[in-house]
Amino acid sequence: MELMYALVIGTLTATGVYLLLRGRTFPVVLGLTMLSYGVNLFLFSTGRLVAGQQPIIGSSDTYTDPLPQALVLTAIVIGFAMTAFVVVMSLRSLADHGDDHVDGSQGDDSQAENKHRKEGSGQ
Amino acid sequence: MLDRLSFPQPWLSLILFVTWQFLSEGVSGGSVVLGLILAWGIPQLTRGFWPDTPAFRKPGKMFGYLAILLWDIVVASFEVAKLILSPHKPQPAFVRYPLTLKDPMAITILASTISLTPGTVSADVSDDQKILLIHALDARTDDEVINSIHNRYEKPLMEMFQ
Amino acid sequence: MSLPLVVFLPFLGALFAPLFAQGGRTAIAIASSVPALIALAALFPLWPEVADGGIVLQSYEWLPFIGISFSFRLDGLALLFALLILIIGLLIILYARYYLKPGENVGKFYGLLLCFKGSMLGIVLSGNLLLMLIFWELTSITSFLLIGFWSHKKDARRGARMALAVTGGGGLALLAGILMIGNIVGSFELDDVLAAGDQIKAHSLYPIALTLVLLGAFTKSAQFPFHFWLPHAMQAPTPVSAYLHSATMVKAGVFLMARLYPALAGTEQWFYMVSFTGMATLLIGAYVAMFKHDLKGLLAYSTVSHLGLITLLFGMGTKLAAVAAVFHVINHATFKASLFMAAGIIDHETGTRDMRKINGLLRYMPHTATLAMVAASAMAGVPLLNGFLSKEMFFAESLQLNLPGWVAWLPPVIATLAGIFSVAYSARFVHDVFFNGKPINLPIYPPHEPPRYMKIPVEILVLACIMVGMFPAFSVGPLLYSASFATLGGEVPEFELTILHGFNLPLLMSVMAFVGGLLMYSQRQKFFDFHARFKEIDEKAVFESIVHGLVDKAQRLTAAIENGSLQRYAVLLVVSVIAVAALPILNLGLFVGDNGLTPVDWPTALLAAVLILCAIGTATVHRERFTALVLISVVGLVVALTFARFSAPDLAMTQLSVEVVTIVLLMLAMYYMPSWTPKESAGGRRARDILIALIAGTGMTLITLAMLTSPFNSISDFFLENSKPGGGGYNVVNVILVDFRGFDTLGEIAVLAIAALGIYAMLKNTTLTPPAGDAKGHAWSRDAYPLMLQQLARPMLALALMVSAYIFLRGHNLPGGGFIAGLITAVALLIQYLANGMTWTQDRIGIKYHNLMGLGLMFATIAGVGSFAFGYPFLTSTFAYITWPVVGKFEVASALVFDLGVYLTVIGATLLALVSIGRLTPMPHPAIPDPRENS
Amino acid sequence: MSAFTEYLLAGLLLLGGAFTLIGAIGLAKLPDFYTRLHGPTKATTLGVGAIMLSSVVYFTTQGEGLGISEVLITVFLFMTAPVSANMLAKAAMHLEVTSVDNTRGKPWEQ
Amino acid sequence: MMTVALYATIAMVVLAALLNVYRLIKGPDAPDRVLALDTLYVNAIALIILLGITLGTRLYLASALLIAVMGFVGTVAMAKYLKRGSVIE
Amino acid sequence: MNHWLTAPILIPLIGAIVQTFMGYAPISLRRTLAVATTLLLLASTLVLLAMADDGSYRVYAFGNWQPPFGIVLVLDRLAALMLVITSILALFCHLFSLGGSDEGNRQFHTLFLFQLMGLNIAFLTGDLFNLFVAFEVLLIASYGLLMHGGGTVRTVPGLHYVVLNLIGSAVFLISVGMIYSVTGTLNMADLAVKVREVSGENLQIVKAGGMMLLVVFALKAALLPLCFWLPKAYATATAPVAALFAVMTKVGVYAIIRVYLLIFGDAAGPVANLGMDWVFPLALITLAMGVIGALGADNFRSLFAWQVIISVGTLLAPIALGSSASLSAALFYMISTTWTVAGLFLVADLVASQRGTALDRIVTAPKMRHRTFLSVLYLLGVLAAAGLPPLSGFLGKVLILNSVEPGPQMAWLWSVLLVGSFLSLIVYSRAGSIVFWRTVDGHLEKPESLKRVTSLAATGLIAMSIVIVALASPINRYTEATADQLLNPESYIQILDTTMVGEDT
Ligand code: NA
Ligand code: NA
Repeated sequence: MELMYALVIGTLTATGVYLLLRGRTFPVVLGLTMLSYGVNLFLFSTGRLVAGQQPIIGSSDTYTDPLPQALVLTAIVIGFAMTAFVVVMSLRSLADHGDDHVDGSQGDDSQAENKHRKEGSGQ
Repeated sequence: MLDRLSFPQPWLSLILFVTWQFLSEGVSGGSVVLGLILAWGIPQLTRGFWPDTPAFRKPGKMFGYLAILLWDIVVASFEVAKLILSPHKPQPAFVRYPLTLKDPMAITILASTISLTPGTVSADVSDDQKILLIHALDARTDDEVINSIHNRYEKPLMEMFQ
Repeated sequence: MSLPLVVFLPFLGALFAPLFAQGGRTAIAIASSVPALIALAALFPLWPEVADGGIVLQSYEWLPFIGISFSFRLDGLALLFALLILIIGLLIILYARYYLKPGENVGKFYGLLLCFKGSMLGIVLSGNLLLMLIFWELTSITSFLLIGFWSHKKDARRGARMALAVTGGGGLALLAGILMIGNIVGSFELDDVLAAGDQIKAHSLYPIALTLVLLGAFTKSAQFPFHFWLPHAMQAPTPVSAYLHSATMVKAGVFLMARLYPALAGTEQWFYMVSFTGMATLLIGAYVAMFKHDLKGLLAYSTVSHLGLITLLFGMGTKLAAVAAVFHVINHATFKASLFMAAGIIDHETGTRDMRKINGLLRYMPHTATLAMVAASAMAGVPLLNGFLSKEMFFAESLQLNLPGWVAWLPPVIATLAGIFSVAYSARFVHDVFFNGKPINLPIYPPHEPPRYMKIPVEILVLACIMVGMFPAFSVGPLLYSASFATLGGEVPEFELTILHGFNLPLLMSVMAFVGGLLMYSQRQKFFDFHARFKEIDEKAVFESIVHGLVDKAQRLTAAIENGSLQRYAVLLVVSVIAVAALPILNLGLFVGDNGLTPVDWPTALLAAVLILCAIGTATVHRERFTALVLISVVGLVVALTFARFSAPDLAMTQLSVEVVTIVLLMLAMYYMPSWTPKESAGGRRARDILIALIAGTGMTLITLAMLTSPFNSISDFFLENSKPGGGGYNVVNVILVDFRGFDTLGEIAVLAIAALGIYAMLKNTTLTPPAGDAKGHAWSRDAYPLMLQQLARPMLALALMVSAYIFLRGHNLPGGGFIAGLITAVALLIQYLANGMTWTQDRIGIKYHNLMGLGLMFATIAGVGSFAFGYPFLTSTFAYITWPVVGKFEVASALVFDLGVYLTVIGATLLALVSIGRLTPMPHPAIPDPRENS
Repeated sequence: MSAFTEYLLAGLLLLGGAFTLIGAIGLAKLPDFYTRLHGPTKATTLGVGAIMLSSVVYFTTQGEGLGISEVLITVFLFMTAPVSANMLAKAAMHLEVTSVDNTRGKPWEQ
Repeated sequence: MMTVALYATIAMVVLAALLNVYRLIKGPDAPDRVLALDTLYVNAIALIILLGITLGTRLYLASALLIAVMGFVGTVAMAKYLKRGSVIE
Repeated sequence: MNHWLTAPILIPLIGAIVQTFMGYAPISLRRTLAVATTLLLLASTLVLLAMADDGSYRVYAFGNWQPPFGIVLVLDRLAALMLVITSILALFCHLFSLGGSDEGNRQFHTLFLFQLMGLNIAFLTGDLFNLFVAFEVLLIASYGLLMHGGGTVRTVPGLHYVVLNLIGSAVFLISVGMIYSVTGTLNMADLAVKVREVSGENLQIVKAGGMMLLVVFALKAALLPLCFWLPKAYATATAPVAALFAVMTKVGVYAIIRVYLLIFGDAAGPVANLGMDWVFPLALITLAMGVIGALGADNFRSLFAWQVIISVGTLLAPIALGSSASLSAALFYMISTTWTVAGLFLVADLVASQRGTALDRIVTAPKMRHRTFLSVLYLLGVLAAAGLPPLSGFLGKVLILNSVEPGPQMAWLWSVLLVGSFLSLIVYSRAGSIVFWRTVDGHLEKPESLKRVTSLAATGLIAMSIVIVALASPINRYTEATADQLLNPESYIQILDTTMVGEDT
């Protein structure tokens, strides 16, 4: 079970990282989401894997570690807020540049550079 | 003012009260009190979202309707299962069902019923709410579908909602 | 107190003098003189103490932890320099009064001049090396500002920057050197350092420290190869040139050598570095001076040359040479300052400094001409003038050097050669300016004598040249003695200050220099032709092009590295993580801990396979955005099931509800985005990214495996034990969230609220035009509010509210809680938006989401602050069991108030964020009016 | 647990599982989107309904008292599934997702 | 017997989920995928109930209830996006 | 338990909640309340500074739960110092914003106060996961602030900043998970105890986790090669935001000091001084990169943004050396550089407001109306930034130079630092001479007079470099004591024995 679980986390990390490194905001958002799935599962599993030992007092004889669960819950909520924010940022970037490239224009670095330089000091 | 304290949608309140009892593990003094509070409070909070309360005349008939529906689900399920598992190629059809019902809620219940009974799915309601487009998985003729729906479901609904 | 007073008065003056600018140039000149006059008055009584080598030390603690103290120290050397600074400073103030034109910013000028004077006095009077360094750098900065005084002139700006770069940079080297010396000696107090000469010279860091200190000295004193800044500093107003760049600041370098002479001199390193630098500077300066057509240029290179001479003298290492060096400092300051002033007068009166235009001025300004000719003679080393005396001493010393073989000839030959040049350029200064026919195309014609008082400073200085030249022992003898005493740390050698030492070799050298110089000047055209063959280097242009080149390279390098590509930055980040974790993970390898592996059950395995498949699928088809979104939703769903599978019902619920809201969020966003990602990464980059991803994934796999199979103990037993008795709840996760670690949750809901506010603010004035149809070219449907959805939305709202109440209330004891309940409510309201549209729904929701969030945060905070009243810390929870008729026994927990805060914040934040996106389109796009809509 | 309950439970479970599976087979096997749309209604209606029922029976007989919140789950599914199907069908028709040739009365051909 | 039936049921539901994933990946059209996702959500309800029965606890029921109440919203949002573009207008 | 410890968190929190409700109140009222909040915060942090100066640790256990179980705030000298640095900075930035940069949207003050709350939590918390939460609070607020001000220039740098930090947050969580999975605890003091007992394969997990955490902090601190998000983000942010962000990198530095001295300090056995051999060279390279970036900068704001990076390198090099003297020196320098660079960002904005379309670009432009005033501010600011006498930066730099023992490290640190200063000198004199001296007579409409409040705020921050010199002795005494306290984690660990309210002692 542990190996399988580890593979799941590895896959989520790998796909998350790959997507993060793409050039458009949408796959980056997907990558962040994927990575946070992996992270949440990982953090969750630091309490080790057990079935049927939910930390509700009285529901079982032994209980799994409740702390990682609480941490993951916090992490999920924060992750949600962050995802929402980054999605909106990509919309804003889309609105500002008419393109959803992470660098603001069609990935033409030099052009982007020039544009920044010109606008950099403008408001 | 008194209006503010009443139950604006008694049926909704009743449903909510019953739902609460379902959710609570067993009926108790506490669950009744809380159920009452919620059954009163939630319709108050959400009344703005019901611009036109459905014209619900004979709610008693709903129980019979549900019984028919459950039975039909079971029966039809087996028929459809057979259809899926058999190599026989089905004869799908889009059927235009002329609606007699006027109340939007009634139409929705009818459309849902049609979707829940295996073999038919409500695909669309026309803009003027006169035609219900149904997709049937295996239908020889349109009339067969139209008649069975009309007699089995729309009639009871008309009684309830007229 | 008197010494600090001497130093700080000018600074005080700098603050107040500009206030007199309104009163005209005379007023401010008088005001600016006050500090110097007070300072002279303050120093006068101290003379007896230092005359015979005594030291006046006035020390105040300042920053002992750095080693800096307000330590001021007066000895002969310091006094000599202080007098030069103060007296010449006074003359400059008077001179500048007439030099500056009425419209100029005299307040700034005198203010800066006084700042400079204070800094310079600080250098010479500091009894602490670090304190001296502070003043040292201050002179660089004030000099920068003074050179750039006429900031509209390009050359002035460039000259200023170059001077700052060289002298400020040298100052940094000096700082390093001083810190090393301080490190060696254990103190920065001058007394300690001077006493520790042997210790310093024996230390292994001595060569480095010496080099660094000398770098400071050489740059400041314009020694070769750092001499180039000085001529360009002549862009400053002439009073500044006269004061800073001939009489005082450039002497700071030689002062430093004199100051640290006992501590650093007397070694071979010192000898070679100092004397050879001095020799080179002496020669080069004298040579170049000859060819300058600019009056101030000639004087500047002459200054360079004389500074080289002084340096060479210090480098020789003999005591008499050091005395001669000190002597020449005085002499050079007097004649060169007067020459600069004369040059300034000529510039002032003719409008040019070009010697090719300026001719025969004797006729027009005989008084000035006389003064200048005397001063120039002093510069040339004509007997009976001060320059002659120190030069004689120099020649004598150049013969005394104990050098092997032919090298022994080098100093006297170079000395004589430099003497020849020196006579030649002095002759040029006299002849080319005051004789040599008639002026050519002077901007101001005819030139006149300057105002009476403008000449007074020159007269005084020229008088000094003569006095010293004729009555050396009487005029400067005592001062020179005490200064030499201080320089040498006692043991002043016998020296005789007479007009003539008799006929000896030095005199012969002088004669040779004189004859040779005049001969050379008479044959000047040949030399000019010869010199003209070499292309003249404009150091300023070189400096500018170096700086420009640096800037340009830096820009290119920066643009190449910081190229604005998120992909690069992300790769750097991910690779950094991999790099630092690689070694431990490699050590770990495929490690399985003591707990071993538990058996796999195949339903779980199949679901894991689904997850892996869909995750890889998402990465594979990500360019097809909608499909990727559906696939990743499956991943999210399986993650939720995983939580359920491994005993985390709360997490499963949280994950599920967040998942749904996220899908809505992404669908909202997708509307505006292209539905297709263009293929743009080159194959190589994709391969690289896949490799990075695989490494990262493998690393996580190995860590997870090792971690999951290893036994461990955590603090969680405490939570399990105390959840009910201490927190009043059976659901330990919830109790952790609202109680044990409630503060985390407070932060978490703050994050939600802030995110929503940020989103709202970010989209407030943004509009996005959505595409007219989907990627395949279908125009959007006109059916905005589907009937069935609309009808379902109504009961669902009531029912979902009920469910959320249920989830909320049970949360403390069973899976659930404020967060999940909040999301259910938010989703129920979202359904209304989906079914009925923005305006319709907004009209029916009575409360602004901002306020809802605020309310939520308020509840959570109040729940926390409430415990203050009972003397308990923030967020201390309490609960009680109450029994009511009918209702029976139920629990009231303060944590519920906190959870209510969570609930409200979640609703407010989620809806504010999502609705803000929904609002992005300026107008609702062509939707048919809804016939069913009757409200 | 009495034998009857056990048989009942087993029967309900297997029924639910079977119909869930059949629905999925339908989804996988049926020829076009509109026919496939029928598959999930099997999973939702009879399949999940039967499983819910088994859960009710199971926990009731386990002596945990009458727990009937599963019924609510079914009710919610019954309320929402038709709307999902309706929305999807509308989307498919709008996108002109094709149906098998022998379909009668294709709305986009009229 | 009950256990066997339970595991058989789990097997069937998981198999059903796999078939749904097959449809989800295969498509061919977006509505197919969404339909498959929607069905997966319903399967998840079944799985959670079955997990509860296996573990003998009702603690997971609320998760199933949650899917029943909220799960369709994702489907609706996706469907509305496909058809109308604007999900909230 | 001393409720004062919560003041730096609760004051901005309550202030922010009030602002949330007041979205539509008149701006003058919102400003008054917001600045009053910041003032109150400043007062509270000064109280805490006075308390912390006795050298003891003050613990505040949320919910009255004994550490390591509950979350604790721990006030020590370092925390108090960071709080004061931040609140003074915040006050001036906040004042500056009243000049009009808070307009545009109604969320500015709310976000600003939340930002302060996040920062203060980060400085006070004694819990590793709570530190994560604090980071998230301050980051999300900073995202919002970064985007404040409209226009399109900020979007892309903002997006980069957000995405990189999200990756950073993910890595943070993984690291915390790894460390928890071995030690089973989150309280930093408890971690310090538990980490010493780790052995075997677990050691590798802790090492990997610790190193990954270092990367996260290095990202926040903008250490090379993780610093490239910073220049454009800071250079495009609204002035008070950019100025406030001067402390954002210091949070990363703070976290490194806190975590790596306490948990992975000298006493941590096999994981002692984890990662510090990476930090030292990277810090020097960062410094060099900062100088190169500054050389290439073509406007004031990006110049000062690179100065932020220079500061980071200058700070982290001595911290990596880890001696008491070098830590103290770094802290001293931190105080100076944070305020100075922030002040320079404000000056840049004032300059930009006076030069028409040239803004703060390093090009010739019409003469400014308040050229003398601004050039004096600039001069003082860059002197302090470049570490030239007689301002605070010089003292900091001398302390740093003096703190390193002779050896190769000294050679490296001295050369990089001094050559860096030399190049800074060239950069700043060039930029200043072009902007302030090289003017043309353009037909620019008479530029508006500077607002009093913005001038005051900028002057205030720049003047802090003089105040620091004036107070150098007490400040140094404090930083020395702080360094000693930091190097003695054993006393920090004692916080685990704190008695709770209502408990018998
Ligand atoms: Na049907
Ligand atoms: Na001439």
